[in-house]
Amino acid sequence: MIDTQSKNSIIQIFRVYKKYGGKHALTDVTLDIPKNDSLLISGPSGAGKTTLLKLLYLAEKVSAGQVLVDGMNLARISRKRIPFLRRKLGIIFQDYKLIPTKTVFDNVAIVLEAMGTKRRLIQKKVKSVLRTVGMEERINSFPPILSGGEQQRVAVARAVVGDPIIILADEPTGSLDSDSANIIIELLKKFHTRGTTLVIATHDKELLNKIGGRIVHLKQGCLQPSA
Amino acid sequence: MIDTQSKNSIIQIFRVYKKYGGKHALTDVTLDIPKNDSLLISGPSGAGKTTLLKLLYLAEKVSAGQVLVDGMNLARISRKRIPFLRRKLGIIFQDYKLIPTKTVFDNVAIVLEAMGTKRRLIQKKVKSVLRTVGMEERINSFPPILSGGEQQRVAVARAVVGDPIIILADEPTGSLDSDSANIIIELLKKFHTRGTTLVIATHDKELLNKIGGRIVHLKQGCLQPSA
Amino acid sequence: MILHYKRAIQDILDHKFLNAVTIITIAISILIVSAFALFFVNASDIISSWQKGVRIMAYLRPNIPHADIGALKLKIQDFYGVQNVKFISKEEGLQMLKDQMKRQPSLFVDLKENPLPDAFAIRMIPTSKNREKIEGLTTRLEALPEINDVEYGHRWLARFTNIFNLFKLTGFALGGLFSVAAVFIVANTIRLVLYTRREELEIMRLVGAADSFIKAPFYIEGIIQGALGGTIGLAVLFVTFLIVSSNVQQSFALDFFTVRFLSIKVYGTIIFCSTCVGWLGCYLSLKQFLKS
Amino acid sequence: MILHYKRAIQDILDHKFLNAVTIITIAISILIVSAFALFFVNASDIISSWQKGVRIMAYLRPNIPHADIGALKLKIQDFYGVQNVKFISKEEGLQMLKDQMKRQPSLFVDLKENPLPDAFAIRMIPTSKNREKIEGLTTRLEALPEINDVEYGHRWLARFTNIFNLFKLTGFALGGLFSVAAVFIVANTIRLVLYTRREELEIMRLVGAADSFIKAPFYIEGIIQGALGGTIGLAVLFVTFLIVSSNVQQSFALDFFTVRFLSIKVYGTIIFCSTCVGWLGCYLSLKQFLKS
Ligand SMILES: Nc1ncnc2c1ncn2[C@@H]1O[C@H](COP(=O)(O)OP(=O)(O)OP(=O)(O)O)[C@@H](O)[C@H]1O
Ligand SMILES: Nc1ncnc2c1ncn2[C@@H]1O[C@H](COP(=O)(O)OP(=O)(O)OP(=O)(O)O)[C@@H](O)[C@H]1O
Ligand SMILES: [Mg+2]
Ligand SMILES: [Mg+2]
Repeated sequence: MIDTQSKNSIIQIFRVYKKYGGKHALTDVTLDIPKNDSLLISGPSGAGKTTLLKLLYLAEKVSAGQVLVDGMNLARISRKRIPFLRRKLGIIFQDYKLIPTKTVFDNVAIVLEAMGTKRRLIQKKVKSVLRTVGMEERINSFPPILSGGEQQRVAVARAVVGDPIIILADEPTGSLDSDSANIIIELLKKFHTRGTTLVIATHDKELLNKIGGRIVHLKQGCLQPSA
Repeated sequence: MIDTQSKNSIIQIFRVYKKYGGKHALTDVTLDIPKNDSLLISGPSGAGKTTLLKLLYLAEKVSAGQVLVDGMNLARISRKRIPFLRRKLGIIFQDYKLIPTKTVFDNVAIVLEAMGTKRRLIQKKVKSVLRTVGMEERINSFPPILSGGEQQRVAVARAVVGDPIIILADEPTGSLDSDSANIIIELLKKFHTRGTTLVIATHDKELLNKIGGRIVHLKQGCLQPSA
Repeated sequence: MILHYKRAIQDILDHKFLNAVTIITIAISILIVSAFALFFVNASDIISSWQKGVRIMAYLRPNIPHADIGALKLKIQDFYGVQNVKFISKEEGLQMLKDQMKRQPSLFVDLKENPLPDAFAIRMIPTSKNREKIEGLTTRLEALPEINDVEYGHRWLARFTNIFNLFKLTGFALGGLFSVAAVFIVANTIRLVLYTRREELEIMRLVGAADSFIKAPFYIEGIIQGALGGTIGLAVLFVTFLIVSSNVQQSFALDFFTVRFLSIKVYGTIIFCSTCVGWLGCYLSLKQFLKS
Repeated sequence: MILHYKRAIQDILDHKFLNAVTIITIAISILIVSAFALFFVNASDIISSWQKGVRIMAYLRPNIPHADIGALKLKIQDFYGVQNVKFISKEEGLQMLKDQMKRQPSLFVDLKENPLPDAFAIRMIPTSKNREKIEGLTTRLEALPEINDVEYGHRWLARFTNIFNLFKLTGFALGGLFSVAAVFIVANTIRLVLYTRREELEIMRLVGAADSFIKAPFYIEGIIQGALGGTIGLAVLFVTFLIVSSNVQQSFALDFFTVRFLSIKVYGTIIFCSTCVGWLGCYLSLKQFLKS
């Protein structure tokens, strides 16, 4: 049914509800994201932006409704196939989720290791992506001693190192000054031109303006009619 | 020597250097913050803003130089007196530093408990401050399930609940949409008018403009001559 | 104080898993130590009951007047290490010998008169039952003019006493080792739990909590964990003991001794120690994690 | 595989504290279990050496021709539970009795001829030394026409055998209890360590790592920890044993038996088990923390 809506869709969200205990975090959300789209989800604090992204990478399950990502119905996907789904995604988490006991290099490399990339290629790729985000000097540091912005840049590097077909970015420039933010924005744009689909949750107006793309508004879990 | 510079200073930073291992995080920083000042520290990612604040609440020690806070020389303060220093400060940490296993209420209340406030007063004060930041509904939630912005608001609540004489705010609105940010800005302003000294590290231009006050720029650990 | 107590309770509820792990670890440690203590106490009991069999026979010269025997008995009674003295007349002696050798009755058929002397059977107090003490007493007995000859059990009984002492010694050593091991394990676990929570400790310090304020609930928790763990460990042991001992006593028909559980005093001591260990583990670990 | 191995090594280096805690816990647990095993093995040895003293005396009817005795001996030798049979002629028997009762030589003065019968001294194989088996054998012996009478040690020896078996049983039970306790403690500690690292596990899953990829280094670590912990525990035990046993053997002059350490086989088994425990602890804990 939803499959037929659009052959070009890479993400389809259909009448999705999400409840946490008694709290409604998402109410009747329907979204169709075509391949190579750039979708910006804005909305105030607690609107459900992060929750919506979590549904896409299966950190949370929908309470009702359907989610399809790259042809996979997330309600029916088996436990074993979840890593397979996640390797298609590059996720920038709002709280970075870096492993504190691993170096910056290892934090980024783990994505490639999990995909089974060759050791030598990993070295090359990780170094190159860290150079892009301006973190090549801190390659052997551990995340807890990095500044907030530095941690965020490592998180971005990890998200893009595996050449994902979809990037889910939750507030990717929240801790960055505008110069650093611009570097990240350029990076995301570069991936977009290469064909990657972008889904970005943010309340940063600067980011909304700069990155370009379709903007949807969430408010208290409901998708607002686009103004 | 530095004492005589200004009788009205509440924070004096004199020729301070901070090295992390081999890395210079702060170089020859001198700053004089009068009572009831509102100081904004801006600068790019990794400039040393957080480090500067850490020196003020003694999470880090200076490598060289002197820091005085409310008449206390932080180089000479005894271990036992550190809590005494910190109770004068209200600190909003960049990474919030909420205790994940305690409820929002307990996270905020702990400041008052540590000061020895009466149980009934604690109830009243905590509820009131949580109402101000718009988190009264989540009073019994645990931080990990809160959204980024919600966590930040709790962190702000905890910083101000003890009526500190100085507020050290590290990126206090980084995770907030502009409406929520305005609430926090109003709150900080209210404290400022009551006589609290504000020291705010941020790269958010909106915040810099809205909150008003003296702005200093940090760049690679050096204080830039004010433009 | 009430505040800290409340905070401790709250904290236990907030960290059910960590507290459960600590309490289980303490309980198991106590179980190991006290199970061994129980085993050891009962084994000692049994061996002691055999050891009671060790007695010294002092044979009298013939024709000691009956009147002197009472005085002699009192005299021996006063010797160091003597628990009690029993007079065995030659008639009783012969009867006992006949009972003992009833398989060879032919041995006694030809006897015209009782060849045995009168004797004293002397039991020693248990603590004096080592070879040296027994031989010391023997020498003193032999020095008495009325005593003709002294015999003390079989050689193996003397050796047995040494082995019993060795058993006791290794038992105590092992008990000590187990106790130390238990303390280590518990301390280790508490360190691990506090390591898990070190960020929380750090946050509390950063918002201005004094070290004593941070530590107080942990101490209370440590004490509660220790007491609870100790009680659970002993309770498990007691139930196991009841089940096992009733089966054992049935199937082995050990009517001659009763397996006993630890005394209330030992019980109390163990729980007290376990409480101390809980407290101490917290103390040492907190010291480490609140250092810098 | 090499990748996982490298990751495991890296991981151990990254988490020195947690690994140290786990290894120490395993070492202590192994120490407890093997110390008890050592104690038990040696205590059993000693008791066994006494138990060897238990023998059955079968007294022959008078006037059995000397020629038949060889055949009879062979026959008894074949009985179930018999270890060896020794013929004791009546002359030897009398001499032994005299030696035994040298304190009452008067008893033998009046003897005109040797009143004792010929006899067989029968030792049983150790596993058959319980009261039922002994009595079974006794009955079979009594049924032989050549045998007049059968006597088996003193009553206490039979009782002693029962107690020895009880000792063995409780020893095994206690050993089992200790092993289970050790497994619990180790599993508990590993759970705690993984609990500390659950966020890390979660992050790895979120960035697309398969469960097997996440688990592999932990398993390798578990095995390394188990093997290392076991080895350290046994090494500590061995050193302690060397120190203690040399002192004990001196001060107790126990020349009649030598304290022995665990055999290589037991040693190997313990390390193998400890490795398994390390692995199993990881397996179960990982299952829990990777569940949802
Ligand atoms: N696991 C959870 N259990 C209960 N409530 C939750 C949980 N996760 C999120 N919520 C609630 O759901 C609402 C939406 O959260 P979400 O994180 O999606 O907000 P958001 O739009 O990302 O906000 P922000 O901009 O502050 O990050 C919030 O009120 C939050 O408290
Ligand atoms: N404990 C530490 N050990 C080593 N280096 C550190 C440590 N803490 C901070 N640094 C480094 O010092 C520099 C300054 O860090 P700081 O956190 O002060 O930056 P910041 O101005 O707050 O940046 P941001 O805006 O990204 O938060 C950074 O390069 C950081 O990596
Ligand atoms: Mg969010
Ligand atoms: Mg910072």
